[in-house]
Amino acid sequence: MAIAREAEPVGSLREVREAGLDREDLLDVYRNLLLTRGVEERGHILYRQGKIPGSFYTGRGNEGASVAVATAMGPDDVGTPLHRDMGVHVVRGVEPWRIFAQYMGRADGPTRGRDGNVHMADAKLGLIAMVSHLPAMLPVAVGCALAFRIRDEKRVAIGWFGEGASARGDCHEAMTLAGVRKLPVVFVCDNNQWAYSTPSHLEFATEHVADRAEAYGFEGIVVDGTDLLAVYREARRAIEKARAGGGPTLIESVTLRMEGHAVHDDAFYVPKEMFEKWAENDPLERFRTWLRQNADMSDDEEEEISGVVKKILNDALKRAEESPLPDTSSLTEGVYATAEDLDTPHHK
Amino acid sequence: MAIAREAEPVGSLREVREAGLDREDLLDVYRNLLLTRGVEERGHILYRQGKIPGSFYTGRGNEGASVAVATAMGPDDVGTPLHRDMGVHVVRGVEPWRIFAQYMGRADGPTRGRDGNVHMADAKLGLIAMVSHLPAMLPVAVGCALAFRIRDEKRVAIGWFGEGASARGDCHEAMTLAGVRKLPVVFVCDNNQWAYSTPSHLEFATEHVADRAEAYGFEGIVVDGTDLLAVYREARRAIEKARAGGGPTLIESVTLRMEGHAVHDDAFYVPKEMFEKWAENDPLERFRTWLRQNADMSDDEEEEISGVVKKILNDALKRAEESPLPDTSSLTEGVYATAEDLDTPHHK
Amino acid sequence: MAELTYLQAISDGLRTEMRRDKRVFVIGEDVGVYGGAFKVTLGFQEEFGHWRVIDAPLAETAIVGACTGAAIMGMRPVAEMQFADFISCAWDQLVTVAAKQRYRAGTPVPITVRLPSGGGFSGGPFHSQNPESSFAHVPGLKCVCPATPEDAKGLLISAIEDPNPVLYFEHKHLYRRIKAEVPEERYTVPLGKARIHREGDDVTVITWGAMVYTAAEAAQQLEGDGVSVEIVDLRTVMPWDKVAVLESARKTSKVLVLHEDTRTGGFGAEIAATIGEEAFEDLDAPVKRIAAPDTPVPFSPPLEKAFIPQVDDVAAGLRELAAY
Amino acid sequence: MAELTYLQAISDGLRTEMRRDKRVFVIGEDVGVYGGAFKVTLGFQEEFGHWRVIDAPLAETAIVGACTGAAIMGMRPVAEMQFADFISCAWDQLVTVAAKQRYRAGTPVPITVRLPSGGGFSGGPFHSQNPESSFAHVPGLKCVCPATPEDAKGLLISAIEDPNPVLYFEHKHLYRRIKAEVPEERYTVPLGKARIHREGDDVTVITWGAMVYTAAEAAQQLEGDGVSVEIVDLRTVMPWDKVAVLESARKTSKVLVLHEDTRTGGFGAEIAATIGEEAFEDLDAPVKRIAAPDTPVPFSPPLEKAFIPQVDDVAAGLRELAAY
Ligand SMILES: Cc1ncc(C[n+]2csc(CCOP(=O)(O)OP(=O)(O)O)c2C)c(N)n1
Ligand SMILES: Cc1ncc(C[n+]2csc(CCOP(=O)(O)OP(=O)(O)O)c2C)c(N)n1
Ligand SMILES: [Mg+2]
Ligand SMILES: [Mg+2]
Repeated sequence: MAIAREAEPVGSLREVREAGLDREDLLDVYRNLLLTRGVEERGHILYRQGKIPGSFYTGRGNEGASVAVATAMGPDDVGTPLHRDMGVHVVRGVEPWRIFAQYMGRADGPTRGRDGNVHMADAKLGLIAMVSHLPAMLPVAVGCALAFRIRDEKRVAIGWFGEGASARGDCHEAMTLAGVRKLPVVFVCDNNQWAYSTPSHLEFATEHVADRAEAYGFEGIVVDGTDLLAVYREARRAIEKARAGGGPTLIESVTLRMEGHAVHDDAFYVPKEMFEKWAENDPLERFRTWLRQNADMSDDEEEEISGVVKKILNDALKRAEESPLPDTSSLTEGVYATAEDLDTPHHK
Repeated sequence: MAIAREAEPVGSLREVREAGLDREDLLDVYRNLLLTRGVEERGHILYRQGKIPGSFYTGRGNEGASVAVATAMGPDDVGTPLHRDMGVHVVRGVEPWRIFAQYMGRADGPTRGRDGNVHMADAKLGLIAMVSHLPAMLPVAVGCALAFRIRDEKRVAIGWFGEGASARGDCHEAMTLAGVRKLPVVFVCDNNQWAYSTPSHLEFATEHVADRAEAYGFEGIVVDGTDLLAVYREARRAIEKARAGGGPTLIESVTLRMEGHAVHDDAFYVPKEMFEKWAENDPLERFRTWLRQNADMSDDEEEEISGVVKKILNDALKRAEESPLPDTSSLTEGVYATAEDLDTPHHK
Repeated sequence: MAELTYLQAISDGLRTEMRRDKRVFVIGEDVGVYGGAFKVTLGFQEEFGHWRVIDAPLAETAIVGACTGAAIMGMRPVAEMQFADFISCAWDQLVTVAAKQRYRAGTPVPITVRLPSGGGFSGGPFHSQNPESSFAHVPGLKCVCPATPEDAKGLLISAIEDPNPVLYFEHKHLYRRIKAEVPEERYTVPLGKARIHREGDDVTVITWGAMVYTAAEAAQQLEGDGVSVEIVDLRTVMPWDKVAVLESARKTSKVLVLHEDTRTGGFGAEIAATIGEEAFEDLDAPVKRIAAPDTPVPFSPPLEKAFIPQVDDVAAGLRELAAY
Repeated sequence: MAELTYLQAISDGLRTEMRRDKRVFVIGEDVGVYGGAFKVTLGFQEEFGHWRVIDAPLAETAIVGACTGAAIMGMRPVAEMQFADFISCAWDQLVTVAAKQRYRAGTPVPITVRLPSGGGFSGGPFHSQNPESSFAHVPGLKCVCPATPEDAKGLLISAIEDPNPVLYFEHKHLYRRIKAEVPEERYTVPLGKARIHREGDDVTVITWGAMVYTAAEAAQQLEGDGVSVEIVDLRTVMPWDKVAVLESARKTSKVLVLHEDTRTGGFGAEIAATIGEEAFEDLDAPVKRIAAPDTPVPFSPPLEKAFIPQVDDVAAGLRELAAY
């Protein structure tokens, strides 16, 4: 018996309009969705070409949910996206060439080659770079919300986490603090059913992670993470609730991690039928079909968007490959911040 | 709305017999209860006499609950009692003189003067010494249960924690692991309504800590911690359930911390009426009255037991004061264990 | 100037900064209604309200992590650990998130964590530790260890103002024992600059925190022997003032490094190793370390006394060096 | 004898001990079905069942804390961290509970924590660290850092057998790169005994883990210059073999301490300080340290290469010492 509310799928264009997206917005969302998948697919190719050092992770299957939540955020809202949330970076406006530069350890990546993978963020866009340690960014997201509360600003923080990482103490402490102080934060659980090779029933003993929300004094919602519009609606609702002083919400977005944990992992432990079943619910395909059926997206429109995305990606790859590797003379710079560093948009 | 089950008070002698205690046992329980309070009252005097270095903590108000849970434990069960659980040490058979020696930092205390207060335990009696860091002993208790499960032993581990400490990650991780593996562990929350000066509503956002149990896949029970027999019944039930393979239970025993956090704290922040109200439910007085009304405890019996307890305490104080301070030559001994140290009852 | 205890100077520094800068807020267990376990923030909630003096849940990871988030949003959080020992529960947030964010992502994390630390009153293994060495090893963190009331105030203001995560170790044994004149106005004491607590010519003691006073008493003893002892109070362990240390080492050619934390792998090793490496030709004796032995901090008074370096231990070490 | 990689030797040691001693069990993230992130426990769950090879929740505090409890109940738990870096999430359980329980309460805590550590493959700031120095400072913990397949097996068995909490740092960069003959039977290599990796007369290198090979290549280079380098592989950083180190220091009179962890407050400082203190009269040059600079471990190959001490850096350091 789930304690959390199970969200309905989204139906008509009208419903979506009510939730705040007009047709133009929807085509933008589609573009971001394509771009998100494209960035990761191209990244994968780069990896196979030996151009990406270290390992390589993607959020395949989670593109819709990550794009949806980011689309629901307000311009001054902030968030701490994780390794399956490329869509958040894309929607907030990180330039794809900088993501490729990041992947390849180049000087123009957001971390200037100091960190790899999706361990990056552009603070100017309201994002905070994740650390590997999961889910250590949740207390940080709660701290952002605390700052908003102290200053009485109508801003919201979003903290992402995986269903596996929900087992860690950081998750509990973050939700506890957010709950007792009714802070404007939305917790988004990317429940892709596997934590590396570990299935959910070894990570938590309830049916849903969102069933826990009540234990922290706020609402839990389970939503189909392949249904972009349903995720958008729930995220929007939760964000506006938080903005209005209604406190935190825990949204659990259920998907399947459609690839291995990282590029080296063939996911032999995931039953084949599971992949087959979830492949039928590809979030991109699902949203595309919805747009054609409900928003009359035409062949021309579709082609134009794909064309634009392809061009962005091609240009981005080229520009990223032109970015130099970091100069070793920079190695020891900036371990400590200087007073001038505080002159960022957030610190004002 | 509480999700946890609220336990009924205990009524008749017959009911108690069914729960496993005969009249003899009940008089023993009374003796242990008197002894528990006596140890702490005498400790308090010692402190005021300047004989106890550092600080001094008591579990006033929690004597009944701690005695009850320990009484419900089987001889091979183990536990990690905390700073309000003196009753556990007393019931398991720690000699009071050693407790006084511990308080005073003498060589014959269970920690030989290396630690103070209730930071002690006798491993031979199935207890593990607490650390200050709360609730770091919960994962340890779960580990005991894990060992029992691996070896297929019908033993149970009890992990105590305060309602304040329930906010920490250790609590969450311990319960998560116990829940997914259905380990034979009983979590006992001493909810005395204050964590130092912090009231519960700033520690957790539900009505009861036990409301969280469901989030970990097991049952939560709220019991009046001043009702020794009700706590006993619930603890017994939970322990036997765990022993039978039924997995963990979270018992929340509600009391009021009847003194300051420690001896230096006058608890000005606790409303006076709260103390007055809870003083009416003193667990010792309540159990004594019950014994007189339901088990025909006579004046003679009562006097005899008080006499025995008084003598134990007097002798204990004397013996403890005779115990020497530790020799400084022992300072650096035993930071590391030797192979022989593993020759303890538990390690066999 | 008013005479303040070390503890009052800390309160004063914190209050000064909170009055001056609305971005500064305090969060910790029992810091509000109760005024903190040691009453450093007594009366603060009345003055600044309960959103700037926040009674946190018993959750150190949440406290430090939330400070990090709030700092990135432009606040200047000051977290209080009830005892320094409990910072172990926020270790990951400090070393993984706060310490590395600037280097990796360019995001500064200006947080201050106040840590009542040190022994000397039978606090036992979990209320007496001096964990500064562990943090000083982590690139990205700063560690401040004031010894005097004046430094306590000035260094706290610097810590809050500093754009990095700063651990501010306040020694509990100095709280009420040490009193001195402290300027009433706002002032800062720079991080990374040592202070010559006492000038001398024959032997140098490098130390910080409560041990400054132990060293001073020992130096007094040595005066009788005609040995002149210089005491360098590091004030901040990270960054540490290598220049001042090497200068004094070169002047006296004999150095004792003294700290209350345990010996092996303690920060004294870094100082001794650096002196050995950079002032090798100037040394007339081996750099000697005096520190607590490698055990947990014991509770019982005689054990604790044997554990914490005492004046006589230091005096003996100084004599040995003087005679070398 | 069979030729095994360093990684296979670890598996072999663990399997050997699990076959011999029913009390030994393994717990960690993905150690069961998946065989661990590095496949050290591949096939273990089939052989030992899922109650002796336990796929844990993503919860390092629970993993280490549960090991402590199980150990006190007589088991011999072996925890695997997926990467050494994640041990920061169990810091409190190790330093507060496991490390101090024997001293305080007389209760031994015989647990082993396996920590795949070290850099060299663009793992970035959170998959490359060498956190042994932090733990070596905590009384009550032991730290093992094998360099060879033979030691990897023998030291792992010793760690499991040891009645104390032992952190076993296995260097990921050696996993598949280093192969050697390893005895098939069970054997132990004692904790606390260094190994002379290479004998020499002119300069000593004290090091451990992957740096042993870096030192060896540098020593090779120095042969051309007619400088004979002795390499002491510490094998265990805590306890560390002071006797062997001082002996070699006295023999060559010139010492280089080398480690992959960052410099300031790294364990090299302890070694250098001790040599400076106890072999002062025997030294013909300052004890030199070479270590990573004080930054997080950078991801991009050129930065990482500049971060991790390289053969040429070590050779240059050795030349400098030889010429002193
Ligand atoms: C504290 C911590 N321990 C271990 C890891 C190693 N690790 C990386 S991802 C992962 C699985 C995460 O699962 P989940 O939270 O479900 O996120 P997903 O990768 O499935 O999106 C693990 C164990 C980590 N990153 N952090
Ligand atoms: C991790 C940690 N942080 C802070 C403390 C300091 N401290 C000691 S007791 C206490 C309050 C504990 O409250 P609760 O868990 O309700 O137990 P109670 O003392 O009320 O029985 C605090 C904050 C501690 N012991 N451990
Ligand atoms: Mg997952
Ligand atoms: Mg309480």
